[in-house]
Amino acid sequence: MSAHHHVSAPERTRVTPSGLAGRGRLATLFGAALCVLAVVLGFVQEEGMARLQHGWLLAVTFFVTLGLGGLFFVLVQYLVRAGWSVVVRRLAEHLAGSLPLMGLLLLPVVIPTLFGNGQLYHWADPHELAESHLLQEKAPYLNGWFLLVRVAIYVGVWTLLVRAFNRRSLAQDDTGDPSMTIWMQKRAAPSVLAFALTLTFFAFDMLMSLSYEWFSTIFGVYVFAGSAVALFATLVLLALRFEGRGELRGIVTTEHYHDLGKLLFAFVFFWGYIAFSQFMLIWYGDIPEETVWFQQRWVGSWKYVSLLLLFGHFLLPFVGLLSRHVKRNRSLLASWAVLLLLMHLVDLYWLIMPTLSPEGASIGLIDFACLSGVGGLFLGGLWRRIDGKPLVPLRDPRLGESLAFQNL
Amino acid sequence: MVITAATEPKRAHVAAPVVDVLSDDPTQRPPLMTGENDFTSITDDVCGIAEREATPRAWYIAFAASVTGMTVMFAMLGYLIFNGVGVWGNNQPVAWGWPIVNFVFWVGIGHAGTLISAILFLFRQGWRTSINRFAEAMTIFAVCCAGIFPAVHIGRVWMAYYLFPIPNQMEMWPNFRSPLLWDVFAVSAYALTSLMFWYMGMIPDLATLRDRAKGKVRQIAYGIASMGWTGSARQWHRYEKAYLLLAGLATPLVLSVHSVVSFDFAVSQVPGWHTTIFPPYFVAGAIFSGFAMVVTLMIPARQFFGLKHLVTMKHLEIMCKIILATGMMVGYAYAIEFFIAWYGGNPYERFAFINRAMGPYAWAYWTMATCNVLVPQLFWFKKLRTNLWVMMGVCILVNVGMWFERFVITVISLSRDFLPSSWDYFKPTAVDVLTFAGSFGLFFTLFLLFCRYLPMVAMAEVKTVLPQAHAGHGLHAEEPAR
Amino acid sequence: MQRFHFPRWTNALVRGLPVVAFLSAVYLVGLLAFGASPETLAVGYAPRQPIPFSHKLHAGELAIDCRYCHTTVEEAAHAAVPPAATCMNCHTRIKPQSPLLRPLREAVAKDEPIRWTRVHDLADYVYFDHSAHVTRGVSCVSCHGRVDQMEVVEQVEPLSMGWCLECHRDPAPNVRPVDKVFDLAWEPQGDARELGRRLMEERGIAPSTDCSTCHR
Amino acid sequence: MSASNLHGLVAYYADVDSLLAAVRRVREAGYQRFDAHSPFPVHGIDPVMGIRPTVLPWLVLGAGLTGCAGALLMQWWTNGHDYAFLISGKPLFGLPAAIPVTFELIILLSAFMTFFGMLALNTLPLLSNPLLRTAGFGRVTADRFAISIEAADACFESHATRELLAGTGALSVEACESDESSAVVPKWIKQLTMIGAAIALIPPALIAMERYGTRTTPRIHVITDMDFQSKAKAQSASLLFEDGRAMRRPVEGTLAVGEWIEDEYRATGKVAGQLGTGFPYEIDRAVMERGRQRFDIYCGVCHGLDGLGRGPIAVRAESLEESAWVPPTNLHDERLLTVPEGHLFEVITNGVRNMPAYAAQLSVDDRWAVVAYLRALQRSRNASIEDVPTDQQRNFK
Repeated sequence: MSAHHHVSAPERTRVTPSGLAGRGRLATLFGAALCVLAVVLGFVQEEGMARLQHGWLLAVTFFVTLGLGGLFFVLVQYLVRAGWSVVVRRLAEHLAGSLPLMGLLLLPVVIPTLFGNGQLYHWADPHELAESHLLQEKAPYLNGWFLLVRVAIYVGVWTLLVRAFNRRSLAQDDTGDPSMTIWMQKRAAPSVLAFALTLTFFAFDMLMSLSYEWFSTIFGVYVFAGSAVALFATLVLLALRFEGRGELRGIVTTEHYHDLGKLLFAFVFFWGYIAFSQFMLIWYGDIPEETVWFQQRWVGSWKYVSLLLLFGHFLLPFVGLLSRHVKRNRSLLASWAVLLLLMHLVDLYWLIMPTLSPEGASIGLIDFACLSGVGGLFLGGLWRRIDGKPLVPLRDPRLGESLAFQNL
Repeated sequence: MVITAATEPKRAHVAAPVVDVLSDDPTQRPPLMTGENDFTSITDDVCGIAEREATPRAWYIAFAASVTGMTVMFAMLGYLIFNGVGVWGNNQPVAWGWPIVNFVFWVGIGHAGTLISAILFLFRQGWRTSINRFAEAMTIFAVCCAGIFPAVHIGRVWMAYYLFPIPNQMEMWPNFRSPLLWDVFAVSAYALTSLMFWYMGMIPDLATLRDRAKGKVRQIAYGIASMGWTGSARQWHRYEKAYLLLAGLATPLVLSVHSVVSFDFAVSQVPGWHTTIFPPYFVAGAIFSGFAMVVTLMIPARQFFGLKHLVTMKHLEIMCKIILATGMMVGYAYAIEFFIAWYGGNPYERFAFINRAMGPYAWAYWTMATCNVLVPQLFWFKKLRTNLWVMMGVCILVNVGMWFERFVITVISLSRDFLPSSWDYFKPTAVDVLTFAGSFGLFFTLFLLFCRYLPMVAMAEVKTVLPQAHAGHGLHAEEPAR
Repeated sequence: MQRFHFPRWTNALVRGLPVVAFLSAVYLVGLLAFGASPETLAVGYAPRQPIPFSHKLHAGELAIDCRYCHTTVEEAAHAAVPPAATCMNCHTRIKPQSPLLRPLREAVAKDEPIRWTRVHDLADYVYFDHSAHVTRGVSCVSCHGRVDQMEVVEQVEPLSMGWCLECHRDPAPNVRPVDKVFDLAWEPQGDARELGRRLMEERGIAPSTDCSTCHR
Repeated sequence: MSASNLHGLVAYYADVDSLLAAVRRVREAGYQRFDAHSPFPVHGIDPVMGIRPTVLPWLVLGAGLTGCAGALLMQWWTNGHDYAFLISGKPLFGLPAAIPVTFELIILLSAFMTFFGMLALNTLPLLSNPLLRTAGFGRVTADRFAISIEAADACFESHATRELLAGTGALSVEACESDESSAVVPKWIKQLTMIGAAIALIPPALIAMERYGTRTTPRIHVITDMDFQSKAKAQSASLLFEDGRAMRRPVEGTLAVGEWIEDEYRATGKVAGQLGTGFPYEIDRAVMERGRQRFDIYCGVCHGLDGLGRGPIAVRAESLEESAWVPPTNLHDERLLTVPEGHLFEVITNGVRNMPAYAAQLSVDDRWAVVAYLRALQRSRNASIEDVPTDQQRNFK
């Protein structure tokens, strides 16, 4: 309804960041070096290979879920024809743009399974297969080659989607052709479907199958909820970053932060709802093959990680983000975003690491090396993608609506 | 004693540009309503329905049919209460038969109203204003129908107070660890909150009816119901804050209600019931069936009461899209359930799902899958989702499918319990069938009364989405409405 | 037509409505609690019997032990009402012609039971076992009151589920030495609860509060 | 129209813009007690009117916290404390299972507070309002906008205010007259209330009569088929059998499992048809205690606890001067000291002369226990110091 307030489109040069490419290259180099360091440490340290694989999976999944969050955001904005979000959509597009590379980085954990290395995925261990009747039942699905095919499909689908949407969005900056938007609106619905299926099975394959005896139908939704929280937290932080640099100053306003904050709040609640559903039903059903998974996460210091998630990922941010005042205050919102991004990492850590150190939570040097290594590659890619392209979809037909957006 | 300071300006009738409400053109937002609407016309159009002097014959015919159905239901309930639950088909091993199926079915239908009122409100979806009153009313009537089944399922309805923590001679308390008790709290909280939400939304419109009422009875009735509302800015201020708060409260509530309903099944260890995706899957299914019901009722209602310019094809199309989306979610849950049943490796779980698709109830399962997953696929095509007949057909089938979904979950899993010697094939009795059929009578009776005497469209809210409602509109009067 | 306007007093009336609603709610709840409680419904039932048998005379003044007539109370769930023959142990020679005892004589002559009206009648879905209680030290008096002082037997306890549970959850005050179970006048020396607790410990009394204890 | 019955002035406007402009003017003119009226919420009017944010959200937060604490306390107290009952191995109070109800009550209480709080803050319901009597005001809920200024405002001056409003582009300005109707609740309502209150006293009075008296009719049973099930219970009546008894008499000579006693002497007190002497099994202290207890219950009433034949029944019969009464035997009679034990057993079992049989009341072993106790009782009257165990003899000397 805000179309009455006419706001002129921002100038291209003002909203196009420059000088990020160099920083991006630096980050890539730094990341690559740390990745090498991680691998070296993996070879050198005792039990290092197992930790390397776990740490690598943690790092890659963290950034893949960020990318997936970005993709989800982009798709949904087109699906529902949202107007308010146009000014932050480009940031999400760039996040999604990391998916092809991050997807490729999954290979180091997939390939070992082809050779019977069960340090990460125990189901890949031939001894395990020989001994476990349950695993033999699941072997048609849980085997290295099929996993490779599936991961290729996931990454392929993501790459296709990212390319299709990002390319058109960028092209529109030049042409202003509304048919691009129409094209994407039409394709958004089937794309969301493909997104949902790939994300679900990605979650099953890469995370749930770490404990191959365990299963939960809601698991895909759980990972999705976490990704969405991480996405909105990242969007807030990125928007603040570029507001600070100047590209988004006066474009992303308190109103947009308010809305991002609302969505962040909503998905914090959604994550809590899904996590509670999964936990409560398993707790109540009390079937050993299911409860074992939560039991593992209640052993030793894992208990505190679980509690940290309960409070840090749900209760505290829920209360903290309840107030309208917080959502409209940049620094308060940013603090919660930082916390939630961190909590998303803890969440994934909590999903992945108990198979490595069942006796209690532990962090190794390799974990840091993996995380900062993959993070360097991720950031490097991100900066280079952002560099030289307008951070605002300049000629998006709904840009005016977004610029003039007011929370009523 | 009136001083006229300025002459009343005549309504400017600018020739309305022909706009396609279904346009996908991203460069402009199609209007939410068609034709020339202003505050006066909306008031007249909506109030006109409730103020009509002579009730149309068609209304009487529909009302008579509904009351007959309702009477049949109450007769069946009386028979049931007099004779006991044995008059139903419920027995071992299917101890939860049609009553629970019907309960979940009606509660599910009752989800769309609050969703439209609350969640779409939070999402700033202006189009909801045309249909939210209608959908909220539907919610409340559906919850009324839903509440009947668990209430009579306890067999001795006069003992229903055991469900609440009321001190009693038994000196015992309800078991709060039971999901059935959670249900009691969830459904009661939902019914009460929805009722308050609905009623609060109606207060300004009831005031409109009060101020226009001709007869003394109506003046008194609407006068009491509207509580002396004067539409003052201070009242609106608190009213809007309250509306926002209620929307914020109703949103998690609506999620929780069907989640809790799903807990009834999912906390157990029955194969086919104990699965973690049940809460969101049930919620999606509830929205799915609720929207289908709204569309089913809306199509004839807008035609019959002349509301086509307020509830446009666009409204119906959006609802069809939501039906498609939630239908896909339900289909997703079906698929994941099947996959995990295999992946989990538990032979009982595997059997439960193979039995669904290939056992004696395969007909029910495939009816469900067809109606819920295949049929809504028609809505991918814009031609079909904007065709009233297709829409009507799909929505009715969706509700058939959703009834069967509950049937599949409840009956199939129970009919094949862990002890093969007690396996049985569930057959409903005539009482089962007539009670369920009659519950539609209750639903439509309430609904027809609502259509006849209450504001069917939230006038005050619709007015807020008119361009004239915004400050500065006068300055841009020459601009086409957007 | 003149519009209808609510007169000013309606405002005052509306103010009063919450008070009236509150009072009505309190009234209704109170009425229900007062009227529907077993203390109202069940206690005080003293039906007329075919023979005006006086427990006060027999069990009180003559000090005949409860078990003289209710022979099965220690072995069975049901505390048997004596057959006519038991009455005739004495009444063949004491008051053999009393008109009050005519139903007794007729019953004996026709070999039919006397149709006593049951005073303490639990619902049929309750399974109460007398033997389980009296052999563990729960006296007759705990449930039936001072029958030895009753001219006409009357229900003095609610015998409701809550009332049963009260004792099952906390039996100590009602547990006494087994040889004092049929001594209705017995009062514990000192603290009844303390004594009960000791006896419970000695004899391992731990009453169940499972549903299936009474409902099977 | 006198100034005294002027409640205020109402000015009407055609659209939102003129309303907003007018509100601004009125406020600038210093008015406090005025309000704007519109058929829908006008956005942006709050700052113009100077409306401060409502406290409602805080009230709702309070209600929500109350709901949370109340629900948790309720569930803990009822299930975890007051009625601790283990069900399917779940903890008495487990947080996961307590969350659904807690959540629902948070929402429910918050929703109540929202709805009723909104009404209370808006002082609704307020059915009588001078504005609602004002002729033109009816359209404000449809398609008109209005400003009302109360005469009670400090700045209010009938003429000047009217001028001000007229100058704001109002379509018209209308006087709003005070409501002159009576503010006193009519007598008939009060009378009805009194009558209602009086009638309300009747049910408690009836209940009190029921509660504090005795009655000969049984309690009310709502659910007769549960309270009185169609099943046979001990000593109940039944329509199924001709004799009307639910309990069937066993066939003559029926013995329950375990009741058959092999030893003829133990079972009948006779050996080969002759009354026997001695006891069929060893008498220990427990048997003696049992015998004493049974003797006191069944024999003592006539024979007296001391066996002298002066039991309470005998005393009573004598005091009634019953002609048919035959005094009970003194059990310390010389004759009884020498009869064989089998005789005593036989008498208890089958009765003798005026004494009825006690086989129904006393089991076989109980009868032997009574015989044993009787022997001890008799002995107590004829004992010598030699009968006392040697280590205790000293106490009796």
